Amino acid sequence: MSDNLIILIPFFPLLAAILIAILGPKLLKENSHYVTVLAFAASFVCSLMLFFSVQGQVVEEGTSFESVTTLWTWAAVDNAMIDADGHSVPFLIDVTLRSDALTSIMLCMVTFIATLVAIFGAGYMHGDRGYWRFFAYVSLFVFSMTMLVSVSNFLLLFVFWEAVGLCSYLLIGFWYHKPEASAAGKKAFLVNRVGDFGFALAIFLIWINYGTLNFHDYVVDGQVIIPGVFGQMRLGGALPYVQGGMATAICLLLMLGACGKSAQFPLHVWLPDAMEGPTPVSALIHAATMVTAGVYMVTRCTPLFHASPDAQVTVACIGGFTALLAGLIALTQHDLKRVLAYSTVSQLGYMFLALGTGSLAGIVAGMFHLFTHAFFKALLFLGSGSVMHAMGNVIDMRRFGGLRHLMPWTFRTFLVGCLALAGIFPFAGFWSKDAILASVHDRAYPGAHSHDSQDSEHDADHDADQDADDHATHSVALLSADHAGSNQADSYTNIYVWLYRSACFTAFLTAFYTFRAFFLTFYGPQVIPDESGHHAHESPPMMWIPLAILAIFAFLIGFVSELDHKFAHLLTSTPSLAFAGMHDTMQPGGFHMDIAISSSIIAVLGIALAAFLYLGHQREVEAISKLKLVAPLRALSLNKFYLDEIYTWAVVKPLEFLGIIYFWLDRWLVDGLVNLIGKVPVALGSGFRYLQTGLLPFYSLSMVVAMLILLFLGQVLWGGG
Amino acid sequence: MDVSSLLLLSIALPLLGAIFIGLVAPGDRGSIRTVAFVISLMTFGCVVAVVSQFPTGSEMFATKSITWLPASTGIECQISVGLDGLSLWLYGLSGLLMLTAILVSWTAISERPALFYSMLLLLESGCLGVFAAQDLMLFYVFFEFTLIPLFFLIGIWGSEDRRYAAIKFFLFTLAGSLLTFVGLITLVVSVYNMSDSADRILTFSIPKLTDALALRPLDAKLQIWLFAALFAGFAIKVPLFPLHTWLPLAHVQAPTAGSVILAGVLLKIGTYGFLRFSIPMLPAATEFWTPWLLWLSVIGIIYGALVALVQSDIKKLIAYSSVSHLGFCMLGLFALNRLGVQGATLQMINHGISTGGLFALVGMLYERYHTRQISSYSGLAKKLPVLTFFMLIFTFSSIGLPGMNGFAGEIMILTGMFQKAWHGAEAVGGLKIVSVLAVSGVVLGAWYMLWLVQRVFFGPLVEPHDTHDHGSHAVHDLSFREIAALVPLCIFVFWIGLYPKFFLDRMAPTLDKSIPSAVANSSDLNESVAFAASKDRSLD
Amino acid sequence: MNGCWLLAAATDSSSAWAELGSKLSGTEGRAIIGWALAVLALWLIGPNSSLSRKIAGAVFGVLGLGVFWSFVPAMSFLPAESVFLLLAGLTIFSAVATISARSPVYSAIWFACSLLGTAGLFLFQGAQFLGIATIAVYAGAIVVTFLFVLMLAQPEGHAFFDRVSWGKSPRAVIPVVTMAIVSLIAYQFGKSDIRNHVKAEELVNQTVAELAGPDAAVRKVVHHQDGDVTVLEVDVVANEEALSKLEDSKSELQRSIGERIPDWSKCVVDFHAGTDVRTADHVAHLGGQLFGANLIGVEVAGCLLMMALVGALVVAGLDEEKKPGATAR
Amino acid sequence: MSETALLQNYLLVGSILFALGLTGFLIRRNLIVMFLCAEMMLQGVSLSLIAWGRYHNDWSGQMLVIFIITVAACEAGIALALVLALCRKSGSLDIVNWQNVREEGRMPYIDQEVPAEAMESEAWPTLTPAGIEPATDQQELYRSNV
Repeated sequence: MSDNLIILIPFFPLLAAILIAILGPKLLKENSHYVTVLAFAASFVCSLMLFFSVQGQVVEEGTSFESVTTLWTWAAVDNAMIDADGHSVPFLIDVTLRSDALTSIMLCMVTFIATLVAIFGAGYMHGDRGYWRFFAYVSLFVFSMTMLVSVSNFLLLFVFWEAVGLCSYLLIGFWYHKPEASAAGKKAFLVNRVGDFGFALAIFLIWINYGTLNFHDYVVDGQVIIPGVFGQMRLGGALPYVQGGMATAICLLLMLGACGKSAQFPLHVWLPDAMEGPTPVSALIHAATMVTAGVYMVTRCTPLFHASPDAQVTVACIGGFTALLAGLIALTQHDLKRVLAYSTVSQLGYMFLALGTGSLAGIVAGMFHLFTHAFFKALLFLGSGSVMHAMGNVIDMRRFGGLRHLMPWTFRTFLVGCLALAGIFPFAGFWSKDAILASVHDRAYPGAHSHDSQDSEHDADHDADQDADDHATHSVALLSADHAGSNQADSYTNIYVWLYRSACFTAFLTAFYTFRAFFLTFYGPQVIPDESGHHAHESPPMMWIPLAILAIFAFLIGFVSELDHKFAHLLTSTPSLAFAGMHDTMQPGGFHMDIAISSSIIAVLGIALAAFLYLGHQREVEAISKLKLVAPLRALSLNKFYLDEIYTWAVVKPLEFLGIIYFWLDRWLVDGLVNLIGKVPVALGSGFRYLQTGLLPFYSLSMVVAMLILLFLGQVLWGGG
Repeated sequence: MDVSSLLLLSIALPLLGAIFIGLVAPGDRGSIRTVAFVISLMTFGCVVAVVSQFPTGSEMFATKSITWLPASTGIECQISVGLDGLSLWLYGLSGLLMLTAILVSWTAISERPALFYSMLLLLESGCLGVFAAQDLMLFYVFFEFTLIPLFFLIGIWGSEDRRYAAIKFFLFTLAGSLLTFVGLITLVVSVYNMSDSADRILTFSIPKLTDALALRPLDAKLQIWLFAALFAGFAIKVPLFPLHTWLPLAHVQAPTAGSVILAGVLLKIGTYGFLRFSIPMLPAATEFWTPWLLWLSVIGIIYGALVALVQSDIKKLIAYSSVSHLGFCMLGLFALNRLGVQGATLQMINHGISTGGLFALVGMLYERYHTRQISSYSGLAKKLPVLTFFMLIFTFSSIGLPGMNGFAGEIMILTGMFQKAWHGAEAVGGLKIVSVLAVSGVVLGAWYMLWLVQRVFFGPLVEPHDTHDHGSHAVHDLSFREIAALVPLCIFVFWIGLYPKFFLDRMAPTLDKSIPSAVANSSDLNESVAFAASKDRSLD
Repeated sequence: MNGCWLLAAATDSSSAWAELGSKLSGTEGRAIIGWALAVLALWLIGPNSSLSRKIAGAVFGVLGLGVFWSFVPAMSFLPAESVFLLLAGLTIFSAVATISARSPVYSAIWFACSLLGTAGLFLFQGAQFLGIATIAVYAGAIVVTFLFVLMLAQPEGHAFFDRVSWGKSPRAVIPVVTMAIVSLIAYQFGKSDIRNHVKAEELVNQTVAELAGPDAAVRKVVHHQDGDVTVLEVDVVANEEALSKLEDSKSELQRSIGERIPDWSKCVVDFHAGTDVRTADHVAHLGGQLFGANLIGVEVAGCLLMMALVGALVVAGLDEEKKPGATAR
Repeated sequence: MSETALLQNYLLVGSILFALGLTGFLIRRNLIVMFLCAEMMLQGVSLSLIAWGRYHNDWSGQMLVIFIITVAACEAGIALALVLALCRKSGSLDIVNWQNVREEGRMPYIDQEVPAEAMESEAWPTLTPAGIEPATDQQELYRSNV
């Protein structure tokens, strides 16, 4: 039953996309959103059914469950390669879909948020010339995303990886007449392409080392012909995973692909510019679904990452650093959507940090944060969308304010979103961020968890203004507690310690900039930009109802999933998470009261600071920003650490310059050489021209001389007679 | 009418048509171009009939040979034609692209249409002939024959300095092909001398030569020289890095139909030559030359992409992009394993389709605005949405977006290359760099194509200045004819993208035969055969 | 005192001289010397040189001729030799005079003399008809026409171009080139192979003369190397019994040749009956040949003459608008 | 007297004649003298031909000489007609006048040293060219009868 479900889920959006594409311009025009919403709802229902059937399966079998259905063989080259132990291995790519816990969770999340965004989009995009085009692209996107999470082959993962990139290119550049939009679209696609470059390299290396690109085992009447990369045989330990340098190389290249897609440190520059696209797009693609593809891929490849610890550390470092960097940049942004964009980058950094810990608890926490983050970030983006809708497409926070009375529903739902993002107690963000902090903490201080009771004294209040060394005292107290011999007493713990500290500081930053944006938008004197014209009022119900639903989920989802670790229990049943190696790592589920308290305190501090600075008249803000010490930092953060300029200067300009040189070289050297060869005969010809003197005796003399030379040669060479 | 005579008919038809149009058919442009179109349709019909009846297998199909030199002369040189896995799809591609070429030049050509269409049909018969020829001499005749019509096409109907381009194109290719001719003749003669059997005859038939050389290869030193001679002619046709300067010039000056066929088919003759002659017949030389050629093709990829980045003329940009794409084909060819070679052959077809389409589109743009400068265009999507739609499809197909044809070829080539560089016996350091650089070509490819699309089609609408005054015929979107020219190509773009197995199965047996050395010399082939055999049962 | 010094110098340098001499005496040496002398002669004799230089040139010319003549074996029969020398001398002297004569008229006349010499040589060779024909046709008709045309186009007074040649360097280069032809041919004669042949022929003539006496005459002797054996074919015009005598004396002849000529140690002689060009009724034979084998040639020559005639008329242009006269400006 | 010796003598004389003719043809600038030297070269060749004819006991030598003579005759006829035409056109018999067929970039040949006019140049009686009625005046006629 579950296999034809898995086919239906991507089929509906594809059908919708094709229908709209064909009928859109002429027939559907205004009401093409019905097709999309219907399709998304249908696929959401199917994914729910799949979710419950998978959950049922998991309860029964207890360990891991996956079912694979093959549609058709994409390409088959038999005995394409002779692998290590002499077998000739075929290059066999089947279009196969798999349904297991991880896929079903992702599918539910994607389809649910897509449906809400589609509804919101119908209202938001009302009256736009390319209305049908928008819904065609969104349906195409959801089709690619659903296929991406459910496909069971690295190559096809790469295929839909780029298909999703294509849809984001089309959607970012939706208003193509705006040069910035099309430039942003191009930038997004190219940066993703750089990521895909790494991903492609990883795929080739996997093909060489594992002889196959399938996740699952290729089973023919019971006998495993080709063991998949995450097939039962390999997970069960029958076949070893590649270790050492090659494993690290593969994982780092996979990480490069993930960075490209999930906008992590080196390749995050495209996400803030992607805000040029329509806001529902930002909500769906650049907050909830596409950017999470990287996290999904890293989770799927946990066995590979497990095989090389130093790759995991790199993932954690990249995640931590990106979170910190994005947090710092978001502090001073004055464009609401850009603030949210940087917050997304930061939260994704959190997820990668969690995955980087390498423990089962970390991975589950990462995925849990992904799950909850999708809801409240979508909520925040849609909220900003409705603000933009009301403010006549103005999103610059300096040009409007005090909208709490004007847009009550947006105000309330936006507040819920901010609270969830900041990680305040009952809201979803609290549970998932707490889980991440806990996993990082356990990874940083392996033995600390067992002495739960002693940590109570360190919840003393401390002022956020003090810089990081304050945290040092806090951690020293923890260090003093003796560490039981942790099983991974390796050298990375001090890195994780620093990562844990930066995570806490980032949590503080998150709370601060979220509520800074919140207060700037909704509090203070009511200012309405003149572009908004007549309709500066609450957005129609079709737009704020999805906001309400999302708000409810943002409020409840954390608590419900955390109840008796339902989420963790289901997720660990994914094959690639349920292999031997993972059992001895930190198990999920331990609720750390001390971490929870400290993170809540940090969050409250952040909010208080934001309130202090931004509520009422913001004299203090100007004062601080003028300070000698703060001004350069502020400029640095405002200009996104000049990363864009650095990239342009370091990569784009040199390549273009190289192109110019090559072109010059091509024109003068290579072409010049060819023309030179062309000129040689001409030169020779003109040389002989001057032999024609016009004098009869000269000609006869030359004749005689030539004859003599021949005679002489005859005489000398052949001896004459 | 059995298949082989159909094959022969498909080659002869355009020839006769050309003569008919060129000399006999009176009447204005309208009737001439319809006649030409009907002839090319009939040829395409024959081509499809032949291709559809191709049984998957490695031996020659639809072979027919008419004795040209009587046996008494002791030379076996016949007009023998036949198709096998390798030449099947290229043969089909030539038929297909001719339809596009004729449709595209419907309104573009005004002076001397009769001569134009006869030249085009001659070109088609040349292209079909080259791929169908199974006799060395016949192959060389067609190999040269394709040059002449294109020379006139570029020379007469080209744009501003067409003569220089035509002459350069002709001389450049001719010089190379003469060297190749020397190489081919020495090949034939050395095979004749080598065989000590009593009834040895000087045979030109390619299958016999290949089998003879497979049995007893020539000595290494001679092979290396022969390979060099063949390399000269074929490398110029495939524009391999140092010998590519004629291509951008020829493309920029050629009329649209000329560019479509030149990019679509003529460039493939070079790679086809390598795969038909150099690799199977000269294994030792291939081993010797492979590192050089791999480096040259990678340089071609990166160089082509980077130079394309700074072009100001659309056609030149696309021309340099085909230098880059064919660098990929050569890379695949000289990866010398099944994946690489099949990927390369598939990539030849993909490149033909996508670049053919791109040139057709640029032609249509040129027909409307009469300028190829990128700087004079912007935001055309608003005014020409259908053209932009097709442009996007072909751009994404050419940069190898998954789900379209470019991706299938590129992935197989790169996997093959990686396999050669990182895995197995000759995992040499240098080759590793080559394989990584090649993958970066994919990124550069996306960069310049998207830059082109964004610069020309998106952003605020700016039309070239001189189009406003002659408001006589306002610039309108693609007409039905133009769409009809592009749709068949789109069908193939998605067909190969979504289901390349259909094409690979028909190619695989022949290509495996042509690179036996690559797989054979790997360890204990027999053991793997057993393993594979058990699997064959499962696969089909 | 200086005498003995001279003697000492002479003795110790004599070896150098001897060595030089021996080297020069070789065929190459002689050819080069002859060549050099001839070139010097011609260089001096040019149309623009004064009389004294011409005389000097003549002297060198004679010396060069002497050297060249040393290549050629003298004919055994003295009177014939002297007649031949006389005729050859006449021809060559008048040829040189033709070139160096300043006025064209003198050149033409000197050319006529050389034709006479040539005719003599023809006769000496036994080609009576040709000798006469040369005198009649060549000297008589052609050279006279030349004079006739000269008079027509006669330059009043000596044209400077007759006196001046092409300036310094061509005058030097041209003789070098032309005389090279002669020295190359002379060099051929110096080859040992040909000299052996002449000796062998002398022997054959002697034996034939001794044995067959008057009624056998050697017409042609040809030799060719067949492996290490040299085969000598002799064409003899003789009756049967003379032939038979010759046959049986062949071995003895071969022995004598063997020891006389070192490198023809193994030699085989065979006699053939040969035709004879120098028969009495020479002109009858010539006519037979002319109208027998070469009939077509003769007819074609006839047409050629007719065409040349018409051509000459057309070119010379008899039509009226070209005023005759007024050529002598 | 050995045939070969005779042959060699003749060949030597023939080659000398040929060489002298060639030298004359190259050195002299007067059209007619050049043509004379050409004839002389022909003579040198016919000498050799005759010698070979006799040596090989063959008539073809003599045949060829006959043809040489006929050709020489034709040649003389036409060549002299041409020379006349050239002379009429260029005013003098000098070959240097006929050098404008040279490559246009090339410098013409100009005589550097022009020798002084020889003092003792005999004054040839200027015969009235053939074909012109001499101007006769009565007084002249009268004297001739005396």
